[in-house]
Amino acid sequence: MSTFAELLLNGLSLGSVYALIALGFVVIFRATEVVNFAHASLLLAGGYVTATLHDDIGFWPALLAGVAGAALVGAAVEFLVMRRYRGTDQSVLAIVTIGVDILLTTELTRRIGTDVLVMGDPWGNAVLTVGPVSIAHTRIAAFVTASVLITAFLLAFRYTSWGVAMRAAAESPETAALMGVRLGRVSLGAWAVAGGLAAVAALFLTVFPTPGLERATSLAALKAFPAAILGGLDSTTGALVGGLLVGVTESMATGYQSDLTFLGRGIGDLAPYAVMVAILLIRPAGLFGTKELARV
Amino acid sequence: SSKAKDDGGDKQSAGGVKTGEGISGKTISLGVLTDMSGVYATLGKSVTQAQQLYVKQTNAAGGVCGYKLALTVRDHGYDPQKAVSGYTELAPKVLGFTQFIGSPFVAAVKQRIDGQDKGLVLPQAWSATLLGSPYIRPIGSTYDIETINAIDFLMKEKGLKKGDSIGHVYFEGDYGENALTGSRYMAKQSGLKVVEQKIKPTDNDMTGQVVALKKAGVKAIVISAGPRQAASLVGVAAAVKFNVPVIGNNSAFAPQLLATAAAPALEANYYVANPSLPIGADTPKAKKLVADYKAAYPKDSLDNGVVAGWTAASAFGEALKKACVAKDLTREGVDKALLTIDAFDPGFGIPQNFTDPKSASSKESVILQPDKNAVGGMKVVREAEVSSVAQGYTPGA
Amino acid sequence: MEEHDRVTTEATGRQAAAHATAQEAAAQATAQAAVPSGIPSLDVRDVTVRFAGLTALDAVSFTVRPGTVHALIGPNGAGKSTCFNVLSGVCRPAAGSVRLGKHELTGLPPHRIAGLGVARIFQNLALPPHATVEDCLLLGRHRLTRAGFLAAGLRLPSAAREDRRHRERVREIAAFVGLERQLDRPAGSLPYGQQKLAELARALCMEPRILLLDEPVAGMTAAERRRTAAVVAGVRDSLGISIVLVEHDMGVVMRLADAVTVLDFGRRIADGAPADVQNDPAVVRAYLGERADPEETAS
Amino acid sequence: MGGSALLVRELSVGYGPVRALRHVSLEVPEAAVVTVLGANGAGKSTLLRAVCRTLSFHGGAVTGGTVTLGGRPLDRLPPDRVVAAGVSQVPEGRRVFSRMTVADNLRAGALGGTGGRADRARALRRVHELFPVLADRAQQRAGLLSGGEQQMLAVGRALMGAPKVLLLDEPSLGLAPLMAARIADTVREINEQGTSVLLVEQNAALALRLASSAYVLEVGEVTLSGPADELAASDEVRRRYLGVVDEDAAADGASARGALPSLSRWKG
Amino acid sequence: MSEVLTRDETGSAPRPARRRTIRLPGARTAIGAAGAVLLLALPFYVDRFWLEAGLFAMAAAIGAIGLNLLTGATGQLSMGHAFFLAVGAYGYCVFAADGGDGLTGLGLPTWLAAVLAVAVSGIAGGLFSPIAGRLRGAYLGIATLALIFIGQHVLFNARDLTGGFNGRDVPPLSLFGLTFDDRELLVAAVPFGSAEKLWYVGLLLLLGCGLFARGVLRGRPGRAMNAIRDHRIAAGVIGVPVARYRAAVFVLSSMYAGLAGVLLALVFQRTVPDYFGITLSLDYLAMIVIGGLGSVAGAVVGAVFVSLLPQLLTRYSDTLPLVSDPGMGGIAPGEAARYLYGAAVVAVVLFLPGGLVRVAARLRVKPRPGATPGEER
Ligand SMILES: Nc1ncnc2c1ncn2[C@@H]1O[C@H](COP(=O)(O)OP(=O)(O)OP(=O)(O)O)[C@@H](O)[C@H]1O
Ligand SMILES: Nc1ncnc2c1ncn2[C@@H]1O[C@H](COP(=O)(O)OP(=O)(O)OP(=O)(O)O)[C@@H](O)[C@H]1O
Ligand SMILES: [Mg+2]
Ligand SMILES: [Mg+2]
Repeated sequence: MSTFAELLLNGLSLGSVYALIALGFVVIFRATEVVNFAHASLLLAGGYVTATLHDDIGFWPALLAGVAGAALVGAAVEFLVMRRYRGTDQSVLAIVTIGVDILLTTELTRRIGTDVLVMGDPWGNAVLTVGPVSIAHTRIAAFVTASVLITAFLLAFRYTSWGVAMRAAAESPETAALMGVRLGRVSLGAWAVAGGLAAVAALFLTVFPTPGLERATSLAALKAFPAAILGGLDSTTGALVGGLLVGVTESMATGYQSDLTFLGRGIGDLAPYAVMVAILLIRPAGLFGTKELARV
Repeated sequence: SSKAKDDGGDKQSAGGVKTGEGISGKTISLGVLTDMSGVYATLGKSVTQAQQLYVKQTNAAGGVCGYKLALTVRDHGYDPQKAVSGYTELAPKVLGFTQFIGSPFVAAVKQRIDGQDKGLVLPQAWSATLLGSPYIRPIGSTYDIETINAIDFLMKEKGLKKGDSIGHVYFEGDYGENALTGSRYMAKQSGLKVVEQKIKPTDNDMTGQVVALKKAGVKAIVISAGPRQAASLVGVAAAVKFNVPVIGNNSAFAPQLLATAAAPALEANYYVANPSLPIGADTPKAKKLVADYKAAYPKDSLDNGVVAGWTAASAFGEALKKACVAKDLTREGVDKALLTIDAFDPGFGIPQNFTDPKSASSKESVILQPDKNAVGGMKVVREAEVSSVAQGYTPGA
Repeated sequence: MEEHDRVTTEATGRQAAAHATAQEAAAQATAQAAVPSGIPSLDVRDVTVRFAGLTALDAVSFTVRPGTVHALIGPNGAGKSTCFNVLSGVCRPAAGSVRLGKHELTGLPPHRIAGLGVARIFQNLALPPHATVEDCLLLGRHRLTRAGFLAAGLRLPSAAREDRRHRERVREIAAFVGLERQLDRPAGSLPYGQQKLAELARALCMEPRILLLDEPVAGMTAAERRRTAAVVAGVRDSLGISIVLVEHDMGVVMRLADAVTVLDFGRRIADGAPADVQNDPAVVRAYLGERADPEETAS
Repeated sequence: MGGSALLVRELSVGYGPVRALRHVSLEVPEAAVVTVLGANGAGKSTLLRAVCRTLSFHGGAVTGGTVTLGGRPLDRLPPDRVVAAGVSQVPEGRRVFSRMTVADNLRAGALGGTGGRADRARALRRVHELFPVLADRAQQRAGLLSGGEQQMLAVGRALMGAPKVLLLDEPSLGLAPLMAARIADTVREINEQGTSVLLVEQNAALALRLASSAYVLEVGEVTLSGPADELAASDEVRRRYLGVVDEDAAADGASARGALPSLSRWKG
Repeated sequence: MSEVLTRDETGSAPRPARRRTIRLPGARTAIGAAGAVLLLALPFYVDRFWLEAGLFAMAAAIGAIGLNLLTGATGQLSMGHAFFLAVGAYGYCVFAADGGDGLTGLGLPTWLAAVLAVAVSGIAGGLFSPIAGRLRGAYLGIATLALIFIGQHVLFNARDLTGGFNGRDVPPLSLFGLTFDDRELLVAAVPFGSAEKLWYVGLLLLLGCGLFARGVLRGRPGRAMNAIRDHRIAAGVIGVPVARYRAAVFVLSSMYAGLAGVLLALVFQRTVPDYFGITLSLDYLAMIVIGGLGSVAGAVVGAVFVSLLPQLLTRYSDTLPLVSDPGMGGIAPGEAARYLYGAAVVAVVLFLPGGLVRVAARLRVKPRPGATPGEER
C-alpha cells in the first residue's frame, strides 16, 4: 500500500511538471491555434539562461532572468517568424515551429555542449518524509507553482480582456482586428508568456531528482504532449489534470513494471499515450477541451 | 561511362607495398562515422577528437610506412539514414573505419562489410551482437562481460550474496539489453535474482524506478543507462535513504556529473565498470595523452571517450604497421594483420587480443569510483580483473 | 424586409394574388404533367428537438406535397434551420418521425439521406473557398457518380466517360442558375449573392427529389431576388420536384409558396395557403410586425 | 478632435489582378446616415474593408486614393488603430466568434472601445434591451445560435464599442421582418446620438428611408449619388434596387413567366 | 500539379481565375522526355551514394504522396506515418525472410511479400480508423503520435518478428529471375549493384504511385476528400459518406506509407527500429508542407528537398562557411547541416507560401506585366 501511495505521490509530483509544460502548449494554442513544437527549445533556452547565471547573480534573479530570456526568445520567434506567415493553415504553422525548434535546439545544444548544468535551486535534494512515503521538496514547489500559475491563467483567460482578445484572435484574426484587437501584440504576448512558462517548467524539469540541464532535456518536453491533448488543448484546467494523469500513469506503469511484463518492459513511456487514446475515443476534444461545433 | 569497371584495384607502390582502396598517393584515408549532434554527441566528440589527435601525432612522427593518415569525418547525428549514407559515401574511399557509432547502424551495413567491402571497422559500441565478423571488431570487453564483472565486484566486495535480489535499470536498445544478458547470466550462475527496469533515454527521473526497486527489496543496483539516469538514480536512492551500492557500465558516467547536486551521493555509493583504466590512470601513456589532449582541446573535458577513441585509433595504427611490414596495405592485408595482434596495449592497462573474431578482445574490467579530485573524475578501486564467471561465458551462447 | 414586401406587394400584390390562383392552377396542371412519379411526399410528424435547456422544435408536423413549394417561416430562432438539420440528418430528433415516401429518414446518416434525393443549401455558406465553382458543382454529383479510388486512380475509361457526361450536366445547371461564366473561379472569390447561387446550383447538381432551401435570396438585390425566385420556380416547374423553402423575404415566399408553415419558438403556429397565413393575427404578431403606418408604404 | 466625417477619395482597390473598386469617392458627413447600394459583386464589402484596412486578409490592397476620418488619414494604419480612431464595422456574413460564448462575443466588441467599465455596462444593457435573446443565451456558444440570432449578435457586438462611425454590411441579412425593423430603429437611434453610419444594405427601401444621402455602386464605380429621397425616386433605382415593377407589371410578369428559365430533367 | 488542390497563400484570396498562358505545345513534353532520359541514365554515371540518396528520396516521395492525400487533401493531420512505414518494412521482412536468422519468416516469394506488406499496412491503417474517423486537427495529429510510441515499443520488444534493437536483414527482392542484391551484374560495362538495380524499381513505383494519386485527387474521390477537409458536415449532406471516406483515405495513405517502407527496407538492406521514430514522421509532414499541401508534385518536390538537403549538407559540410573541425570551437558539420535545414524549413514555408510547387507553377505561368486580365465581374 505504501508503495502505491509513494507511486501515486511521485506520479502527481511528476505530473505537475508536465502540467507546467502543457500549460505552455495551451497558451500558444489558445492564442494562435498553433501546436507549438518549438516549446521544447524555449524550455531549453529558459533553463540555459537560469543555469548560466545563477552562480553570478544568485538563484532567484537568475530564474527571473531565465523567464525574461525565454520570454524574449518566444517573442522573437513570434516577431521574426510566425508573424511573417501569410496563410491561414495552422498545421503549416506547426511545421514552421518544427523548423524553429531545430534551429533553436541546435544552437542551445551547441552552447550546452557536453555539460550538465545545474540550476542552483534552493531545494537541493531535500525530501519530505511523511510516514512511509517521501517526496522531494522540488516537487512540492513544482506542484504549488503549477497550481498557482494554472489558476492564474484560468482566471486571466476567462476574466480579462487579454483572454477575450486572445481567443478572438485565435478564432478569426480578421474579425478580431475589426474589434480593435492588436493581433501582433496578442500573439507576441502569448509567445512571450509561453516562453516565460517554459523557463519555469525547465527549472522544475531539471532540478532534483534529475541531474541538471543538458542537451537531451528538450526531449522530455515531448512527454507533455499527451498531457496537453488529453486535458484538451485549449483548456488550462485540462493542462493540470492532463499533466497529473500522465504523471500518475507513467509512475504506476514504471512502479508496477514487473507485474505488467506481458506487455513488454518499459511501458512507462507508452502508457500515457494509451490513456490518451482511450480518453480521446470517448471525448474527442479531450477532458476539458471545447467540443467541436456541430451545427450548420 | 565513368563508372565502367576498370581493373587493377590493387596497385603496387614503389616500395613494393601492395595497396588498394583507400590509399591514394601517399595518404591512407580512414573513415569516421560519428555522432556529434545526436544522442551520443558526448561520446562522439571525445572519441573523434582523440582520434584526430592520434592522427596528428602519427603524421608528425612520419606516418605509417611513409604514408600519412587522413580522417574523413561524417556526423550522422544518430540518424540511421545518414549513417548508412555516410557509410555508402565513405566505403569506396577509405581503407577502413576507426570509428562507427551506433551498433544498429553497424548491423545495418554488416552485410556489405562482410560481403563485399571487407574494410576494417572498429565500432565504438560494445554490444556482443557485433562480434563474429572478422572485419567488425569492437575493442575491449563487451557490455555483457562488463556487467558480469561488475556484479562480481558487488559480490566480492559489497556484501551481495547468493539469494539476494539485484535491480537492473537498463536502456532499451543494444547497450542495455546486452548488459542485461550479462546480469541474467551472472544471476543464474551465482544464485541471484534480477529485478528488471527498462527505461528510455528520454527518462530523466528515476524516482519511479527507485520506488519499484525498493519495493522489490533489492540489495544492489546495476545501471546500464546514461550518466543522467545514473545520477538521478543514485541521487534519489540517497535522498530516500535507500542505501544500496549502485554500479554502472562504462557509459553510465560522465565527469560532468560531479558538478551536479548528485555528486556526494555518487562519490559515496556509485561504481563504474570499465574496459580499461580511466583517463586519469597512473600510466605514462595516459599521462601523456592527458597532457596532449588538454593542449589540443583546452576547453573540453577528459572522459573515457578519449580513451576509447585513442585506443581504437592506435589499434588501427598498429594493424597498419603490421600490414606494412607484411607489405600488404590492402584491406585484406590490414584485416589479416589485425588477426595477428594478440596483446596490444595502448597504454591503459589492459592488453587486447584480436586473434579471435568471435570473442571480445578482452574480458577484463576495471572498477572505478567517481572522485572529484581525480583527472577525468574517476579513481580505480579494483584493478583489471576477469571474474571466473566471465571467463566461462561465451557471448551469444 | 418588411418594407420591401410592402413595396413589392403594394405594386404587384393584386397582380400576384391574381397570379396566385392562376399559378396554382398551373402548378396543379404541371403537377399532373410534370411531377415525375418518383417524387414522394415528405411527412414530418411530431418532430421534437431539444438542446441543453432549450426546445428548438416542439412536436412540429407538416406535409410537403409532391411537386410543390412549401415555405417554412418564422422569427429568428424559431427552429427552421433546425428542422432542416433534422430533414437532412445533421441532427437527430428526440422524438417524432420524418418520412420520405416509404423511407424513414430519422436515424439515417446524412449521406444516406442525400442518397435518397434530399438536397439542401446552407444558411451560412458552406462552399470550399479554394475549389473552383465547377468542382463544387461536381461535388454535388457525388451521389450520382460511381468512380471509386481504384477507378479514379487508374483512370479507367468508365471513370473518364462518367466524368465527361457529368461535367456537361454541371455546365447545363450552371447556365440555368446563371453561373456559367464563373465556373472556373474559386468559390471564395465570388460575392456573397453569387455564392448563394453556387450553393443552389450545387444542390441542383444532386438531381434532388426534395430540395431544401435555407434563405436562398439573402444578400441579393431586389432584381437578383426576382431572378433567383424565377430560377426556383423554374426548378419546380421543369423538374417537378418538391421544395421546402425557408426565407424571410415575404415577397419571395408569397410569390413562390404553395403552402406555408409558420413556426415560433419551435411550435407550429399556423399552416395553410400563403394568403391565409399572411393575415393570421398570430403570424402578424410574432413575425411580420403590426406596424403598417402609411408613411412606410409610401416610399 | 476634428469631427468624424469619413471621407473617401478616389479609392481604387485590387484583389491581385481583379480590380474591385475604381476611383470611388464618397463622404459620410458627421452624424449622418449614408447608404451604398449595388448589385452582387459591385464592391460594397470591398469598400468597407478598405476603410477598415482589412483588405490584406482577403489578398486585396488599396492601389490608389485616400480615406480620412475627420481630416486624419486612415490609410496606413493597422486595423486596430482604425478601430481606435472610432470606426467600427459589422462585417458581412455575421462572423461571430463561434466558439466563444455570446457574452464573450459582446465583450470582444468592447475591446477596442475607450469607454470605462460603466460605459460598457450601459452598452451591454442597451444591446440586451434591443435583442433580449442575447441576454437569454449569454452563456451559449455563439456558433450554436440560429442565423438570425448570430446576425443580432454581430450587430450588438459592434454597438458595444460606442464608435464614432459605424459601418454596417447588410445588417438585416437573414433577419425576420420584425427584427429588420428593429435594426432600422436602432440605426436611427444611434445616429441620433451622434454616430455617423455608413450602411450597405440589400433592403434598399429600408436603407433609403434611413439615409440622408446615397450612392450607387456598379462594377466598382460610383454611378449615381445624391440625397436619398431623390435617388429613391429615380427609375433606375426603383427598378433595380427597390424591386418596383413598372405600370405594365402584368405584361412584364407574364413575359417573366414566359422567360422562366428551364432545366431539362437528368436522365442519368 | 493539380492546381485546384494547392492551398492558397492568403486564406480566402483566390487566384485570378483565368490563366492565359500560351504554352508551346510539345515544349513540356520535350522537357519531360529529357528528364526521363536523364533519370534513366543516372545509374550508369553516378556513385552509389547518390543513387542511394535518390532512392531514399523516391521512397520518401511515395510516402509523402500518401500523407498528402491524408493531410493535404482530406485535412487529417497525421504524425504517425512512420508507424506505417515500419509496418511495411518489417512486414516485408516477415513475409519474405526464410527464417534462416532465427526470426519469424514465411519465406514467400518476395514480390508477394511486398504486396502483402502493403496490404498489411493498409489493414493497420484500417484498425486505426475508429480514431481517425473521430478526431480532428491537432487532436488527431497527437493521437497518431501514439502510434509511433506503440510502434517503437513493438519494434523493440517483439523480437521474433522484428529482431529487436538491431533490426533484421531484408531479403533482396527478386522479380522475373532478377535479384536486386549486391551481386554485381554488368550492364554496358557498368557494374550494377543493388542501388543501380533498385533505382529502376523505385522510379517505376514512384511513377505509378504519383499517377494513381493524381487520378484520385482530380477525380471524384479527390473532390469528396477536399469537401471533407473544408466542411465536414456539408460534405455529409451532399452525399459523401464522411466516416467511410476518412477511413478509406487513412487506409490508402497507410498503404502508400507501407510501400515506401518496403522500398526503404530494400534500399537499407536492413531495418532498424530507431529509424521509425517521431523525427521521421515530422520529416514527412515537413515534406508535404514544403512541397505544397494537397498536390502530388508538391509531395514529390518536398520529399526530394527534405531527404536530399541533409544528405547534401552533411556530405559537403566540410566546405560550408563557418564550419570548422570538431574541437576547434566552431560549428560542427552536423550542426551546420541542422541550422541550414531548420532555416530552410522556416524560409520555404514563410516565403514560398503554397510550397515549392507554386514556385514552379509561377515560373511556368509567367504573368506578363501590364497584361492584367480585364477581369470584369
Ligand atoms: N446545436 C445547437 N445547440 C444549442 N442550441 C441550438 C443548436 N442549434 C440550434 N440551437 C438553438 O435552437 C434555436 C433554433 O435555431 P434555428 O437555427 O433552427 O433557427 P432558425 O429558425 O433557423 O432561425 P433563423 O431565421 O435566425 O435562421 C435557436 O435559438 C438556436 O440558438
Ligand atoms: N478575396 C477576393 N479575391 C478576389 N476577388 C474578390 C475577393 N473578394 C471579392 N472579390 C471580388 O471583388 C468584387 C467585389 O466584391 P464585394 O464582395 O465587395 O461585392 P459586394 O458588393 O459586397 O457584393 P455582395 O452584395 O454580394 O456582398 C467581386 O467581383 C468579387 O468577386
Ligand atoms: Mg436558420
Ligand atoms: Mg458584400
